[in-house]
Amino acid sequence: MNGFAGFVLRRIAGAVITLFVLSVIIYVVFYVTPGNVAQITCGPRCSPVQVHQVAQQLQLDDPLYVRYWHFLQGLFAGQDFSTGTSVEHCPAPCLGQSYQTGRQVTDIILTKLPVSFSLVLGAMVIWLVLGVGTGVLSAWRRGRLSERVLTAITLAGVATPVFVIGLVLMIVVCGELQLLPFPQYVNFTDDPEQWAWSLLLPWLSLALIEAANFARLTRASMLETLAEDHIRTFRAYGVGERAVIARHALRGATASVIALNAVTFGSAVGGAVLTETLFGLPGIGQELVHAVKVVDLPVVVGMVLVIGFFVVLANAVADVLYAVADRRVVLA
Amino acid sequence: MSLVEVTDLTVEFGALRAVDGLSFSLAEGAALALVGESGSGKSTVAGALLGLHRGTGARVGGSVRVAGTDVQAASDEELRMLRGARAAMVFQDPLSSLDPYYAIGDQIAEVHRVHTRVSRRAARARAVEVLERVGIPDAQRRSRSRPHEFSGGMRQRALIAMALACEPDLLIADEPTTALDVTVQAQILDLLHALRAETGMGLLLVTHDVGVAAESADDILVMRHGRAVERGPVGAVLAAPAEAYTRELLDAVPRVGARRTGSPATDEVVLEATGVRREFGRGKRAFPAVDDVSVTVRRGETLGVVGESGSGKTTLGRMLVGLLEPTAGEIRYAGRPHTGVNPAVQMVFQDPVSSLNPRRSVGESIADPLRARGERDEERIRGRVTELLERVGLDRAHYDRYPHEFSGGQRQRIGIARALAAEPRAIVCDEPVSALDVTTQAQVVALLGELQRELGLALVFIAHDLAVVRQVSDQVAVMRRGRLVEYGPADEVYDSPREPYTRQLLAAVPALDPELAARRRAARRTPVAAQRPAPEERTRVA
Amino acid sequence: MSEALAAVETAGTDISVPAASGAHRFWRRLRTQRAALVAAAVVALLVLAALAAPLLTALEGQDPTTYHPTLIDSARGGVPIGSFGGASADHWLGVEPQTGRDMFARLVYGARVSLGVSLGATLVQVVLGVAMGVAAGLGNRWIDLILSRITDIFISMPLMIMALALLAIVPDSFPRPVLVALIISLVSGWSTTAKMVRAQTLALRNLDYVSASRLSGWSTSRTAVRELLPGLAAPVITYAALLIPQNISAEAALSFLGVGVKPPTPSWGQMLTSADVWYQAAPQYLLLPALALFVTVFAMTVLGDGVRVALDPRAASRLRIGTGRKRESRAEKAAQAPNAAAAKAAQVPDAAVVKKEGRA
Amino acid sequence: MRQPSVIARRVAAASVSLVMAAGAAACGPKDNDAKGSGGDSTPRKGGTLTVLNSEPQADFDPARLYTSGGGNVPSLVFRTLTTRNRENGAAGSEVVPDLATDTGRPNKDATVWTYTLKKGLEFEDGTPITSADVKYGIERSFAPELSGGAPYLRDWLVGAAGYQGPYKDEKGLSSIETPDARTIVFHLNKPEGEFPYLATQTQFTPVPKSKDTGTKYESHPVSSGPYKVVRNENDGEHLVLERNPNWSAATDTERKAYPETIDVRSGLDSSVINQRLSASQGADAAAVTTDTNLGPAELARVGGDKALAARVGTGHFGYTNYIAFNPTVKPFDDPRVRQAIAYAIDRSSVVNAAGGSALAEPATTFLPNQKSFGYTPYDPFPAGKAGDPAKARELLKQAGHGNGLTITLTHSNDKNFETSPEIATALQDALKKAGITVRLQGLEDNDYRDKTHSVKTEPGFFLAHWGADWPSGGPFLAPIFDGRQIVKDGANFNTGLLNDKSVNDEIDAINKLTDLDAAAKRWGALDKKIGDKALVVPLFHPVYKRLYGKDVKNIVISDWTGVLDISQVAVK
Repeated sequence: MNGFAGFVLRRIAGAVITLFVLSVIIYVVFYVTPGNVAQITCGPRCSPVQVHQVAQQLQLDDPLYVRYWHFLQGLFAGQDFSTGTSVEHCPAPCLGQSYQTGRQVTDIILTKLPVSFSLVLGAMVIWLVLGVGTGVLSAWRRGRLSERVLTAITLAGVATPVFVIGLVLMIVVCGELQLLPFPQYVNFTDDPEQWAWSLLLPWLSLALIEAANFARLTRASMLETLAEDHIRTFRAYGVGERAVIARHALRGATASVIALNAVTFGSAVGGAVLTETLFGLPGIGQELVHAVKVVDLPVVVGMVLVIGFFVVLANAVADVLYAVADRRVVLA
Repeated sequence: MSLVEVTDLTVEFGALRAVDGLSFSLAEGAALALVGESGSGKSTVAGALLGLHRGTGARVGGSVRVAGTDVQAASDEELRMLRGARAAMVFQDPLSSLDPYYAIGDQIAEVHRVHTRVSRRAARARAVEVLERVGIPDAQRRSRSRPHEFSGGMRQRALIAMALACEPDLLIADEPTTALDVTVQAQILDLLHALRAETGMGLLLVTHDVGVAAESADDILVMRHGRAVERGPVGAVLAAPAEAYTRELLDAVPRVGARRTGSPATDEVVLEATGVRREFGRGKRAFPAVDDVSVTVRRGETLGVVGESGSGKTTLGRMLVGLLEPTAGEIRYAGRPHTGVNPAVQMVFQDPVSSLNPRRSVGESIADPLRARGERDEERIRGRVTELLERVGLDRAHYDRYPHEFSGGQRQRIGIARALAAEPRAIVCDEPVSALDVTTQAQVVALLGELQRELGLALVFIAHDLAVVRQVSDQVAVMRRGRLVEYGPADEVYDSPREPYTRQLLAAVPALDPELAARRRAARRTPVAAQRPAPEERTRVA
Repeated sequence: MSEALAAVETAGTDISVPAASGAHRFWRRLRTQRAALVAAAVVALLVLAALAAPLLTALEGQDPTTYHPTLIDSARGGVPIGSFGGASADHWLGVEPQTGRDMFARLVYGARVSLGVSLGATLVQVVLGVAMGVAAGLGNRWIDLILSRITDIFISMPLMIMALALLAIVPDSFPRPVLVALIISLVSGWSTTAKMVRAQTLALRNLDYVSASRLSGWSTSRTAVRELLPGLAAPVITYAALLIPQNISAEAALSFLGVGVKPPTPSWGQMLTSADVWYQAAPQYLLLPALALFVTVFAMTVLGDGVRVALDPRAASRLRIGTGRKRESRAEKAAQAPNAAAAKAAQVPDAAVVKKEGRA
Repeated sequence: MRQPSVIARRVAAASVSLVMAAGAAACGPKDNDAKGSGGDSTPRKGGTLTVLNSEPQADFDPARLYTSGGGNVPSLVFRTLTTRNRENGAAGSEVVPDLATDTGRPNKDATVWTYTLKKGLEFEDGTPITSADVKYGIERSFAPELSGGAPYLRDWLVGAAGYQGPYKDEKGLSSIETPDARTIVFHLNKPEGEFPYLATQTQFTPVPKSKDTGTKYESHPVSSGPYKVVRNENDGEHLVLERNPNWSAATDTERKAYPETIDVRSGLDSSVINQRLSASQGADAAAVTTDTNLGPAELARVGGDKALAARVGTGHFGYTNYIAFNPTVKPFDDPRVRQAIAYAIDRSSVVNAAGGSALAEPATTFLPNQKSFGYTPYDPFPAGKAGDPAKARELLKQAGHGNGLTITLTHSNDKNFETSPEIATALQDALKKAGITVRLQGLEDNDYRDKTHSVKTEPGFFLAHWGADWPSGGPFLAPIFDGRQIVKDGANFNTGLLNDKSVNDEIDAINKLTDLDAAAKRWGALDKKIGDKALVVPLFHPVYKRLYGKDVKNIVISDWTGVLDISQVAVK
């Protein structure tokens, strides 16, 4: 499996470079964004003296490259922070300390990631079932009414922004019909059942906007496969239409569905900002948007790197899965 | 009663009438060959026998009875029972005809279980059994491989195995060997023959190749434009064709015996390859497609390059025209080493479809070399192009037409015209006729010959069809696995081949005379296990 | 975007049997699909409405910015007075809560921004994507490597964040809609397009007619322009048709984060953003833009599919039985294609896939 | 004032929220609708009160908090020397003793203030609270690590300007004396009659030096109030407070502390909060919010629903939204131009943009319309409800802009409604009638703050707002109009760059007064005097309308903070 090992190595190397460049870009971009960090941290009524003290304490007066160097040091060697009363060590990989709250970025990320994962994992199940299901049906009942309706529904998902879907869902399901309590995030570790209930609506809303892509992809690849010669072979050998669809046509679609799924997952972990915001899920996306607004550079860089990591990872995984699902393909 | 009873069959796709009032019958255990050029509707007939046109919008008229089932009247259920169980079909392209995602054994087992109520395990066992029967070595293990891990020949065997799975009374083979090399083709044809002898099933063979028909059928039915032209016992029809068209067809078939006449060969060397080697892939995965090959082409001379798929003949051709750089060795043009493309050395491609840009008028395509040379005067360009069009036997009015409006043969002529536009001294023809019907083949070959005489072109003629090569070549190079097996004057190579491989190749060429074919077959009969696929024969996956 | 998906991106157009030649063929194929034609008509109407916004509003006698305090109930949060959001002869679709601005006027002017932004963004994405993709596909290993790396970097950038940051940096004088379009297209979409084009290029460049053009003495760049680009048209157009809806919703999402186009310029995304809370009090305020958005996306998608089918010869010849004598050579082409993506390009069908930050 | 700091630190990521100060507390409804639903049934101890907020309690360190009167949730855990009077309406804007026995004993020129702690005060761990703890609490608020509080201590205490807190400077502030464990004395560098108000802020919370963990302290601050922190999940997103056994009601007459547990959920979307409160199912029946107003959309619904309307608490917080001019920028150097704009303003459409007459009251005075601020009604440039374009044109003609005028209005793109694009477009529309073309310059929030708060970059014409640090004219007028508070190299709030001796002197004079009622009257007069200069044009005072759950009883909304006071609420 030398080819595979080589592929993994190349991908890792690529990912490292990508993330490195990404961090530089973010540093530069946020270096030039307006917003006096020290003033924001200190509060608008802070006197110049005070602001200066804060700036020193956060090492904001250092030139850009020095600050970036500190960032790299923290990443590979760890860093020490003063709480005022004591000094505490932040072991490598240390992404630094939030300007706003003084918390360690790694801690923040670790508290936020489970939430984002809970959201995306659950949504994934739904969008797969909904999307692939729709895709199969519409490929099978091509041109019939049932297909049009299904397609319309999934498209409605794409067309309607999640903050609309989500809010309306909540108002109707929780407010007017009172079928569910309003979602209120609960840690899985605290109460798995409540966790699931609390995430049901977020899952639905997120899944609804993704499902259409899967439906489209499934349908397209199935139609493509149905046009292939080997389908003709099995028809010519008296294999029933159901079996042809289920065994052969659908099988042909799996490779690309898997690939799409990996990528969707990767980008949703950090990308479900609106969903998280609307449902008050303390996830990566929401925190990141907040951090950007208050120019909390360490948090932004840390989170962007984590998100970037997941995207890159997802894409690599997509390739592997793709190759596994479709043996004709060799990774290169 | 007979196995197949077709009366007054007509099949229409929209306006096109593919089959027009065709009637024939096939007795139990008999073998009938449907022969015809592309568009004669022969494959459509094959499909009709299994009712494959249902739900495709094709209109089917007349009646078709197969193994007692009235295909027209049968319910979907009855049809399914017929398909595979009593009449099985073997398709042309074994790669695309098998599901790439499942192990071959499983695919056969699946089909088997559709028709017989047996356990998964039993079906799997049956699959291995039939695979063994069709001569897949180590069937138990190989049954777990997927199609792309099989060579072309093995795949075709697998398809036949699938057909055998339910012991059908009728085997319908649609161009079963068209995609295969001659040697493999011979093996497959032998296999079909053996199976018939053994199981006594009927065979309906659909092919464009009269030779193939001669090899493996008792009766022959020549088709044209969806109608039957002539029918009768193979021997009789081939020996003394009653119809003009049949005769035409037969004359067009190139004979390995036919030597080349009146070559304008000189000894001025135009194109020369010395010890060229070309590798694909890097590091561990690198393999040589061409290895240490040296050839020379003189003015007015034709070098024929023969070899089976994967022998590296195309790679050699592309190096000669400079589309590929040799990894080692050098290409010399008129004595001077040349790298990169050179208008004086042109190429005619195999696939008439992909060799012309579908979005540009053929005139424009032909004008390319002129414009590239810096010609700006539209008048002269148009003049020259129409001149060329007419030269290759097309109409000056074709200038503004698009490729899809032309037949395969015409497109190949356009390709030639484009090559000529560059006023080349050498043209490399990569399988120029292998995608064409025999009659068209003959015309194109003739055209190339004329042009060569006129312009004293040096030609390199790459093909897998030995007969065609002999027809046109002065020198012949036989290639195998990237290396030159035998290289010399055509007559020597063909009449007294030194290398066993060359002999094997020649022996595999289908003969038009059934008796000869039978004798050859006897001679060829070697233990099935020996027919292992050559490694490079497996389709590579980048 | 993964190599795998790059392949997934590629439209169903079968590369070794090149697609439609000439507009007339394309139209003939398109005409056979009623759904696609209806969709095309709808899109045309929308674009017309957007272009003719001033005329239409003049016809109604309103404009999108004038306040009508008298038409709303200030004591009740500024909900429009009267049923159907205060729809009347003067205000065909009623007025906006809190301001009393004319809904119809805002809707048609909003179409300008939403369509403009999404079409503009799509244009940039396609141009950029094709340029990068072709370059990577034709260039040597190093060019390919570097360009692919750049593409990856853009792919792993979260759209929202870059949008927030960039909008703060870029001077206020810079026209907002253009900026929004640029951000959407730069941070998402083009990179996936590039991957797709690269895969297609790798597959296309092996075609004989490309070789032929090189043999006739044309330079690589000239060959790329004359022989490759037309071949890319099919997949690219198809993909573009899929990008447009994605871009529309991206614009909406940006508005939601307060970084969309600036008031008083209306855009559907902006209307939706401020409307979602009004779902109960003034439904039409939410439903009108939502409906507009849905119709647009729906039409665009259906049209996109239609275009794909019209450009895809195989789609036309689905399920027909043919001798397909040329398949072997095709299979080999796919096999010899330099990498997995290209190999798959020959097999894998299309799908709408762009990054999701824009919409989730 | 607290407002911007809070928003700057905690911009609700992407909600259309009408979020006001996270720390803000309640204020007495003019109409005493406080006994809305359960107000009249007698409150009992026990139960769990749920608080649904959009802004997480990110800062829970008394040093970092910027609150008015000690905040709402914080004041459940932090007791201060003095505190706000927990009563409905105007009575609620008085200062009352908390830890201290009285509101402070000044010397005659009000530069020295002395406090005595009550007996029997204990921290949650049972250790007694001493004056040293209060001193330490104040000192650590000077540490750069813990910045964020109000500027007054630094400005008023002797020798505090450059002080960097106890971490860097062991010996502490000499201007704070603790002669014994119960007495604490403050030495100010100028007379400050309103010191008792300042003593309500959380910086005056006792912090035991032994328990101080610097920046980590906020995760579990040591309670001196009726509740202690038992849970603080990711940075104030989820707080759980339980009864503090060592708090004795005997020493605390202000906080009722009926519920056993208080569960604070934050980071919620404002529209979701209001949906939950109106549905009021399950735990939400005993829920309130301390930071989320009813939006106009919800208001439209509530208006049609009697039962719902009965569960709305209305409050007024001392707060003014206004137009600010920079007279050094042309054409705003010409008072006639400023006056013309003042006349052209259409306050009704601005009010609508701010949520309608129920959520905003048109303002003509800079001071909030409450007695405690010394509110004296005046309207120097009567524009009526919808503006007086004619008068405006006339003034413009005099100023030489007869044939129209084009100006740029700077505002924040942020969606909190006070400086939002919505208000700006409303103004744009109104000024059109007076022949003034307004170009909108929307800036990202940080950019907007930097520009408007810096003397160098301050635009000529922009939207601004100001909130009360305590219900009095002092903190409302001085930072904006006191010439000596113009900050050249930092955050400046005197946007009109007014440096008028008579104004400055009057401010000093009032600050000497320790009779707050007398002071209030003179603040009102001063406000009117400044108003005539048309350096600012008041637009509106916001009104807080907030839903609470079915089972919530004993609603107290003081004029000090404008929202219901958690310390008074009962759920049984």
